[in-house]
Amino acid sequence: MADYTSAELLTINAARLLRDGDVVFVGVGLPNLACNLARRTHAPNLVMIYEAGVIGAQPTRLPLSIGDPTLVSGAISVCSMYDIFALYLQRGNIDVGFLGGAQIDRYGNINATVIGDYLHPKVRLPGSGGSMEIAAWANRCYIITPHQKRRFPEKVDFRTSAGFLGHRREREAARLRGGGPQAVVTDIGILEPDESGELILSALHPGRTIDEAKENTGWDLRVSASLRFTDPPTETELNILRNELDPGRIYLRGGE
Amino acid sequence: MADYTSAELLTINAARLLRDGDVVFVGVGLPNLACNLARRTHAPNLVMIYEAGVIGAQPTRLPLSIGDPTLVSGAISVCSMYDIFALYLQRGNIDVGFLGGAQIDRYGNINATVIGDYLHPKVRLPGSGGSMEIAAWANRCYIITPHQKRRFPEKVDFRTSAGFLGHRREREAARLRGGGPQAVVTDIGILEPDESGELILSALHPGRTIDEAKENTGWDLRVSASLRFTDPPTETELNILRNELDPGRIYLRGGE
Amino acid sequence: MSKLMPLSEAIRKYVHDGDLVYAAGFTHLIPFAAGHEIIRQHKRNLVLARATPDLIYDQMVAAGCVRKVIFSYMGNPGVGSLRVMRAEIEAGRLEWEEYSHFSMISRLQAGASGLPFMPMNPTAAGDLERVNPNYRQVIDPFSGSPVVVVPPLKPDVAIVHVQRCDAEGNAQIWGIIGEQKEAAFAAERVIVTAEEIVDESIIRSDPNRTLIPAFIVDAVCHVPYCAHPSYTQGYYDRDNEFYLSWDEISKSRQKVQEYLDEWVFGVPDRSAYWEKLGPEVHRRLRVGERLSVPVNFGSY
Amino acid sequence: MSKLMPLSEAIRKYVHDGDLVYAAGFTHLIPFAAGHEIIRQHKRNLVLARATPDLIYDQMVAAGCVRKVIFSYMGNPGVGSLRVMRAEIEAGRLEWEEYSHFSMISRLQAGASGLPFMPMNPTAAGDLERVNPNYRQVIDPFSGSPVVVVPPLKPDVAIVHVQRCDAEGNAQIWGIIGEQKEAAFAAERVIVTAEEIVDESIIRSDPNRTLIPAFIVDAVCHVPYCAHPSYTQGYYDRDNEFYLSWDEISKSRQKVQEYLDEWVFGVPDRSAYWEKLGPEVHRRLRVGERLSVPVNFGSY
Repeated sequence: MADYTSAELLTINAARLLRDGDVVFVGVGLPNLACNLARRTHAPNLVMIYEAGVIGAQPTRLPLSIGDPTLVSGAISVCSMYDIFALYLQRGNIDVGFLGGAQIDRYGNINATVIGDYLHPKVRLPGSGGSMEIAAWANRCYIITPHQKRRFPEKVDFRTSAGFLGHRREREAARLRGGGPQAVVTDIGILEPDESGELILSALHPGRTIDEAKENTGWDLRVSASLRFTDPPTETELNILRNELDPGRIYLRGGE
Repeated sequence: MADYTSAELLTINAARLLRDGDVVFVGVGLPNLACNLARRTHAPNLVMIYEAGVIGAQPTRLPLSIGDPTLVSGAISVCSMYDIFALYLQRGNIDVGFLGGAQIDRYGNINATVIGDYLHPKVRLPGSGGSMEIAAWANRCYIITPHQKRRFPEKVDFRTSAGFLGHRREREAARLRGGGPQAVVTDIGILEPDESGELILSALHPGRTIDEAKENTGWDLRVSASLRFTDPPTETELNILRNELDPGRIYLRGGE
Repeated sequence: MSKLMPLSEAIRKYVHDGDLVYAAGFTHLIPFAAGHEIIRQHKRNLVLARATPDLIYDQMVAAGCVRKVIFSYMGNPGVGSLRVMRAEIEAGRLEWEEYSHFSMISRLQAGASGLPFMPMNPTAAGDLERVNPNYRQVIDPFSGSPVVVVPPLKPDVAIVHVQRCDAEGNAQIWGIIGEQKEAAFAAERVIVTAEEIVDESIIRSDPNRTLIPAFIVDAVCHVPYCAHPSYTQGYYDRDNEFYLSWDEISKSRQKVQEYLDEWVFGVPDRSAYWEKLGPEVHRRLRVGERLSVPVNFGSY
Repeated sequence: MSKLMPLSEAIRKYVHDGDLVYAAGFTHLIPFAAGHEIIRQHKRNLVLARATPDLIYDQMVAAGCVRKVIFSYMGNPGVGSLRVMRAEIEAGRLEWEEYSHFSMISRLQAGASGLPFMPMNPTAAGDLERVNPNYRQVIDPFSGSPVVVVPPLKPDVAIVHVQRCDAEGNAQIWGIIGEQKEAAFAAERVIVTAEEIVDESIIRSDPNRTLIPAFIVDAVCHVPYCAHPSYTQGYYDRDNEFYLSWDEISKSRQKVQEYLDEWVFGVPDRSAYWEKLGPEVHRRLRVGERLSVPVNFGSY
């Protein structure tokens, strides 16, 4: 079995969730790498869309921000910020959105706004950006995050973007266009929503244990009856990541 | 005094109503000629905008339609139809709109939709196009029309676009952005709204009479206390029209 | 993945009897060839939507393809009336639904944006709002004043003619851009016809010009001169003479039928139609070159 | 009529204490030079609005120009936090008003369109709607369901950096076009800064690229390299190294002050700033040519 970093593990498992032909709202960092990995393996027709208004980018270097000029030169299309959110996301043209946040709770709701009280925050985070809309309107959402207890509270301090709210029924009642979070990929395993919308442990990465997952989760984590182990990263996947996509190891070095 | 056609008279008097720097929503035909005449005389900084989405056209020939390619080549800007109506007209960026119609009533309301009943029309006209919005949102509107009794009924069969409704108070209550019709230029003279919004005779063209105006108006036309005569077309105005703007006399020949 | 196919195949596959069809273009780029192919294929009970129906809808109505029209200006631009549609409406044989330009285009904007409605400022022209129940009001929660709203328009199929696109359907338009983008995003299915099919690298050299991305496009058809008697900016002129002559033709239903027999049923496709127009028309509609000054996107 | 003037004059004339300022640009074309000039002129009590405040608002907050910020993502894109703004908010010294990206941009769209509000589909992320009273609901009269609406944003002044414009202010942008057009149309006053002032004929060669027409523009300033450390597509690269180093600088208020003293107060204008950056930075940010394939507008 190959040796790999936690970032590589997350990226490879996120890439495997993507399907050929998916139209993906991409963020920088690991989601960007995951999409490019998928394109070079099982999803050559994946379409990458950046919220800066770029469709079908062909970057020749790793972008630091989602508005990097390398995403624009040679792209298929560029449109305004209003259009990328209205015509693409709100219209229902986005299959997959990637999300992250400081806190993810039992029902997949995300906090990227504040730790503590909103008006007198202990920690003021960057805020929603596009995640409020991505979480609501992308057909499927995936979350990539390190598995730490403080990141997985029972309930988020501030609901920046919607998972299943208090129950899958509540999300359905809110008539949101998208299907909500489909998977949370962590360095321990994968959480997926059950029929109630609660995130339960559905997979462990090779060598990880249920106890590790439970210990690092802030609620009483349930385990799927069909718990599986993820396939270890392949040589092909690792080679593409290391040699083609992030040779400088800007994103892949870290444990996060 | 020079000899001139009715169309030349209308065009020249319409041109004189335009001010330097005006941003004008232009239609084809006489309004187009009037704007170009104004630009070549007293209003060199007039900006011409076509509802097809063209700003600052420099046509090298007379366009048949407002979407003619000669309006586009060499224009300053082209935008979508939504933008031309939203960002330009609805936002309040249009100083002047030109309107026409089959019927114009006592309070400057216009019918361009049907003669007779809407569902079972005697005559089905083309309909609003942009005139519903132009009449409501341009700061000032001007109407160019032949002076005929059937065109000036007491009340229009169908209110396609708003003048002063039943009284200036009613237009104000409707909170329309624009100021409504400021003048109706006919081949007999000029009608302008009084303080109640009723169109009254404010000017006669040289040689025309109050009786002619009254006979050709479908309501009891009142006459302004400060009735004036318009200045006759000048040689300069006629020369520009005939030699530069419409040398083929496509629009200027007619009585209309 | 190439979506190239003949126009006849695209119409057969993606335009069905009873569909709400939006053939886009404000004066510019009106896809006449697609309208003619729809006539040739005897499609029936269509609902046709366009701000300005133009001659193409007059012809489709004359050919018996149409149950209903949705429009905001039913004229022959710069000429006068659309005589066939007008006569059918006056005779009570054609349904219609009517808007102003901005409310029509706002419906398309709502459809393209996935919104349940678009607001508009009041126009106080109450008669159209009275006869068309799609005009409704909401109260602006900030000012307490009433605001007019219209619902989304979501065509079953949009037909969009463009100057150039690649085989997948990434499409670029310049000149008057009307409502092509909005129509494509609002519709369930999209047929793109193009003057030129170009390599993806041409498209990628100028991404800001790409108004329609391939992944919302179903069919790509290479149809030079598709827009005649409308025009394609930079490719050929508007045939104003034909717009004037249609005013004569459409005074007589027999002449209209003769026109359809000769120019629609009498030709197999657009290339035959263009040939038939002859060298004098070709010469009259030819345009000289006036190129955009290139911009630098930079290599990063 | 030329509106050309030095940036210092434009800021003096059109940016007043207490103004709501929108310096546009999504990562691309952020008018840093204008922000620095505002700092040099000691403007006070400004309300700054931007979807992504970026470093420029962090610097203006640090310089004491700002009473309040309106934003949707308060981060150093791809790096992390905006430390100055964050500290000021956590300390209760800076007012703020917060949106998601789409509601922020919908506010600008409403402002640009002259609409009393823009609707959005529900997101069910009720907490932001609860803390910000500018999120309201109306009932969709077609479905009976609630719809979220936000009011127009109408800046007192918008500052927009562009690649090229003419002396009157007809402005062309390519690459990421973010919300420049909407900001300009929404604002009462518009300052355009440009990498290049070009002849009107260049603008007229490609009217589809002109996003901002001169008649809504108040001042035109020729400011090459205005956007550094942000970038201008085709002119120079984004200075990612500076974005990373600001994360270090902004850990210490003293270092921030030293930065302002040296790079803002220590230079009279942008050309001195650019000179001061030195040849190595110039070389690092230089970009090669990648031209758009021209299109033909035709001579008609």
